[in-house]
Amino acid sequence: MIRSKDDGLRDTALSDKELNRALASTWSAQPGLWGALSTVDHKVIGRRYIATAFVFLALGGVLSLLMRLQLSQPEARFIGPDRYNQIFTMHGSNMMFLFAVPVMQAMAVYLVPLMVGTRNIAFPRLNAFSYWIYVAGGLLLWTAFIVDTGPDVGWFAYVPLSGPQYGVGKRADIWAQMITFTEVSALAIAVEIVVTVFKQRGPGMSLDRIPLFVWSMLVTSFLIILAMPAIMIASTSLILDRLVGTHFFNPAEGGDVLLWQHLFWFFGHPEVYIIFLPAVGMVSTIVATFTRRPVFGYLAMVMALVATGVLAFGLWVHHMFVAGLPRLGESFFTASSMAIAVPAGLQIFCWLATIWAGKPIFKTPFLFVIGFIVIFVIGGLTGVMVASVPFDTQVHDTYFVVAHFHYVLVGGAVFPLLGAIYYWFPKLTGKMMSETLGRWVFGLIFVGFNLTFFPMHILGLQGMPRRIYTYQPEMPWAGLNMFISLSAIVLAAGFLLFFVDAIRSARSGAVASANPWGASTLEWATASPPQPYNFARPPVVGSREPLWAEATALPVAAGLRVDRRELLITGVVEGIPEARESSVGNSIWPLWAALATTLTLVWSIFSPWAVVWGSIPVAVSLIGWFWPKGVLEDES
Amino acid sequence: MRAARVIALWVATTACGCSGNQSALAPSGAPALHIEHLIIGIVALCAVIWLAVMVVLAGALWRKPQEDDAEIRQRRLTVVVTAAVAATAILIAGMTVASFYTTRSIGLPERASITITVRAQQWWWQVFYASSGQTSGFQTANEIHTPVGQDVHVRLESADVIHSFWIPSLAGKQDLVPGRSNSLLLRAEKPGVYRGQCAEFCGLQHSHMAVMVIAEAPADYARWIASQSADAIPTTGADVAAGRAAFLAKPCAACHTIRGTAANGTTGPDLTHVGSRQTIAAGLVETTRGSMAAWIADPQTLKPGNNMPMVPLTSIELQDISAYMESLK
Amino acid sequence: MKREMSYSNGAFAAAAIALGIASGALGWLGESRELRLDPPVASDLDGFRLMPNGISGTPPESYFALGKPYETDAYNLSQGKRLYAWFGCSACHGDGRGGAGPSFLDGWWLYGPEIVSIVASVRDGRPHGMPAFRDRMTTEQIWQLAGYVQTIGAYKPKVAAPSRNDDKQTRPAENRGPAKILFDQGPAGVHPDQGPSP
Amino acid sequence: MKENIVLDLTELPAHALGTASPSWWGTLAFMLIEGTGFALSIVIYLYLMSLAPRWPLGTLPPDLFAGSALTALLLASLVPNILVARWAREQDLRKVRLGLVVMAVLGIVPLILRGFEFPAMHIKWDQNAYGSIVWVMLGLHTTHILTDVIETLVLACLMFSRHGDTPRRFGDVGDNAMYWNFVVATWLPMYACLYWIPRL
Repeated sequence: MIRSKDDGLRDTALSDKELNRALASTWSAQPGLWGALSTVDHKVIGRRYIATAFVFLALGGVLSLLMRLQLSQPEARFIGPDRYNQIFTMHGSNMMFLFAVPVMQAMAVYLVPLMVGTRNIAFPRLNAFSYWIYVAGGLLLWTAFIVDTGPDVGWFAYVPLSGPQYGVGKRADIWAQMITFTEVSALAIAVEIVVTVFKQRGPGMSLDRIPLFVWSMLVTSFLIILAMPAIMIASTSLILDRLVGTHFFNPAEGGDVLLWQHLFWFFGHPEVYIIFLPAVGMVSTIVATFTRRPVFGYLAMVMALVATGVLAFGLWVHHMFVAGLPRLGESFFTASSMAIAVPAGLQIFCWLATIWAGKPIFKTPFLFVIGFIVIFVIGGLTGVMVASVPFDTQVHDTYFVVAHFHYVLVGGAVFPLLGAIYYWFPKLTGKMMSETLGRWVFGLIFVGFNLTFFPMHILGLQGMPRRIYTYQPEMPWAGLNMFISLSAIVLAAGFLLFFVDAIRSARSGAVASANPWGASTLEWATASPPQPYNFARPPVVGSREPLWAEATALPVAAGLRVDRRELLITGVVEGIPEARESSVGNSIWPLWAALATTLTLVWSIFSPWAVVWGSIPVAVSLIGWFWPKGVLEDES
Repeated sequence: MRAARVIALWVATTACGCSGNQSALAPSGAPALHIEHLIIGIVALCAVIWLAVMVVLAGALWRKPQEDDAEIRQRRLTVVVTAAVAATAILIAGMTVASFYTTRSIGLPERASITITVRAQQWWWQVFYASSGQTSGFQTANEIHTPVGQDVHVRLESADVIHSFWIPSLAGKQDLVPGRSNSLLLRAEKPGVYRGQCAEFCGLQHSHMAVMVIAEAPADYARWIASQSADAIPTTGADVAAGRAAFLAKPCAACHTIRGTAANGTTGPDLTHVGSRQTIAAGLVETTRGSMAAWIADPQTLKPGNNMPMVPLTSIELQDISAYMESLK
Repeated sequence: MKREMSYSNGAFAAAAIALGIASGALGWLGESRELRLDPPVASDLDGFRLMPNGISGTPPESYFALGKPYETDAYNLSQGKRLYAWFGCSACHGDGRGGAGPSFLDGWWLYGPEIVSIVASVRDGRPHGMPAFRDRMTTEQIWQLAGYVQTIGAYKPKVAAPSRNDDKQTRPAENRGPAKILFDQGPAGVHPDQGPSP
Repeated sequence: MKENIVLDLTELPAHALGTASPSWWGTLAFMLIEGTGFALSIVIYLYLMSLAPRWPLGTLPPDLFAGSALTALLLASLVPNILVARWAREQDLRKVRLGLVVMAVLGIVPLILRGFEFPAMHIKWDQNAYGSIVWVMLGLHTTHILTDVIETLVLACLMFSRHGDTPRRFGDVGDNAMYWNFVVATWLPMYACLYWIPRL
């Protein structure tokens, strides 16, 4: 091993005050617009990501209110079928690809580096690129929708309806290309998280001391890495079928329409766990903090996460139980789909045991966790129901399924997420959210959610299919639909109040201390909000709950350079320091690369030649991105 | 339990049928009855599980903290959690087995004596009855007749995109997939009109793609087969004759067939006995002379995006054609 | 906190710029669908003027007011493609390369490539075997079909041109400019059903 | 929170090498993503084959020459590639420069051979589903060769510039060599699938 001479300024040579000043000048972004566009600080990008994802949540919520308006009466004529089909497709695509997955990854982008005690995420420029490409995908989808070219084929875009013959115009292409944008950004973050967790943990943070949220994001990232290539291949095949006349999904020329469903759900089912597992991590974190004790069964919890991740790839056929596949194969998927209830149940029992043993503190984040358990257990149990083939033949593609996946996704992911926002808001902004408003928000959302979605189970069993823009007066569904539409207003009021609280608190909330909840994980060891360099010195970890173990002083390591961006590389298993490593500085090139990629992808909706010509600006921007600029970070 | 009770309440209030049952909770066919038993069993069991979890949650939240020995508590919790996981696994296995036996009891469609082919199109159902004995084969639309108490094999095909054939009161759903052929077993246990509708999103008018299954006594069924396989009945009355002439002269005949006349279009439903069907336009409206006229006059307002064009007709022509359609019993 | 604000301002500015660019790029792409043609508009469309020799002419004003939907709108073109199959056009014109009737792909329009000429051909028929569809199709359908027929033979594929059907393939679909591909390959290409590599 | 210094990092190297380096792990993660993509393309190939009445659909099995020559060439390129990786570990600038030039050439020649593979399939992408999947598989792999060639060329330029002689650059060369091994390794199952399965 070659020790090159490096005589940079070390933190050992500085007083605390000087150290902070030196680190600030090394790690800060430039001021102004240019700085905002070129920053690679994971906290800035993470916050931006979270805010953007919540904007998409609000937009998707408006769409759902439009749907509820149209469905409030039979044969209503507020919205025609053409627009309604766009609206429900947009709602699903927006919530899955622009809100749920990105917001979970965004939380990880912000929190994981802090929780493992490092100074920036691995590959910070890729992180910036991923945000820009995500925004571009979102803008593409929403702009198309505004000009009446929104996709109208459902969020899983089954061929042949989305195919070249029946997916008329550019609407389905917009959907397919939006997939490419969001998957590129999701894959990029997954790689960053994996490498950050593997190589940048604080010294002493062995695998069995990793916080559960970080574990959940690690498993999620692997799910993304293994699942998203399937949807990339599927959407590319779809675009090729539509644009240059390939025959992947054309039965007349040897293709197959069910191939799409296999590819889509091979991604689509793990997608549910990609959304749900981060939420599990959030719940574990919140439960531990508000019961003042470590989550019961750490090892069991980690094993449950991994088991869920593995099983997630063995369930996809349960979305295709009525497509006409062989019955025997379907029975296998019934068993595997039911089996995933075991790790899910295990986690629920561990949380219950933690609460049982502890003394709960009923703050808003914890209220959301209680709501999560109440609602998610229903969603999980209806999941067991739809895993049964005969049961599913009656409820598949009905409002029962609509109710089921909202119980799972809203109950299982959005409730923990809202709790997580209340919980980490002080870290994100340095301000506390309002406890009073928080209770109202929780109450309205909890009541509104159940009143809105529980009756949908009944509608489904009464024969109401999903994705219908209207229904006839002679069907016995009108009363419940009106009830649901009115309840949706309550739910929407809850979310509105949440946004009001968040914006108001960010401006003028009570100032938060470094660790307002008395939590145990490392993100609370630094200021709220943290300095650009996160930690003046990397914390040394000696236990699973470092801040509870060390009540007086934080053990830290010293010896990193402060005149360049430097962080600590540790071993994968034990977290033993291996090297100091530079972390790249701010750069505008990720933005250029994202713009070049956007140009290529949008152009390729119209012409296959876009891939050829578009690759030139992409290559140029990537070379600009990686070309050494002769700064201290290039040294070794 | 809450769920079960609420559902039971709703069954009680709604199952007493409006225009044909369309509910998984009001089964009248053998497969649907088997599935209903499974549904009720699983829902009841799950409701109990949910209640149990809620009781534990409430207990955990409002329990008075006790200063017991941490180690003993830990061991006790471990035992309880392990037992709960084991119970979960056992319940899951039980439900899997129950599900498997229900699948088996539904039976194989291929053994049925009667075979009907349903070919779904955007946004209506084309139905083929094969020739048998004395009667020749024929096609109809959006309405299937079956004899009570007999297994009927429905062959499911699609002409364009994926649709899903679903008569909740008779059986679970099955997709109609282009390039593939699927099968479904129907067996109505008592006479009645069973409504169903497309359950796989298929485009603009997915909402208005209903199908009626009319189960009747075998004798009635045989009579129906005989009348349907015959050509259209001869016209009687001046307005009907004028309507027939207008129908043949106007674009109508380019898309619709009326057996026994020159109208032999194939893109729209066969209208040979349209007057005998309970509804028109795939369950959109009941068959009356007035609804017929409204539909022909402006199909794009009633069912926007469907493939029936608005044919310019004088009001006399419209009345005559409606009268003719109604007469096609 | 000052700096934080400038970040979010920057993000908003960037978002606004990007939104502007995106809307500009997509604005012309609007795909609003008119599912129901008003009867007065339909009868107005029927009243186009044709040159005395039956070749070329002017569509009515209302057609331009609608934005030439039957030539540029993806939904109408795809409806036209359905009608081409449903009304048996392929019996004489094949996949567009002709048969008993003339080809649409050889760059030669007997009555000119204007849409009114094609509408007139479909509606009123032409000598040597082209039947009149006046009594078998509505005005809207005739215009939809005419727009599609014009698209088959376009040398530069229209942005809104239909893609391939889920059928046996006999030639590249309209969105790939089959007329140009087949012309480039000459009358007897080795694989007349193939286009050049993308 | 007060800090309590318990660990001294001053003696640590200033750059993580080999498997310690984040970029090595990042490369591995991207290989996992792309490997999944390749595997799925083979799955689609086999799936379509299982549905087809005969295979290859509507044409003859592909001609072996171009694909086999390319396979042989890719396998041969592993030798200089592994040498480059070793020289990069030894931080031997002169040999690494030479090796990168050789590897650039060994990247460009397969691209030329690939140009003959497409016609050797006897089918175009728009003829049937068999044509579609073989073109996509070939295309997918071609983009990987192409991107690695470009990366090799850029690295070669870097190594001839003043930025060349640092452990960080040598680490990049090592990662690039690993990626080339991946490109070759993924080709082998694809080669077997494209050229030999139709002959079974």
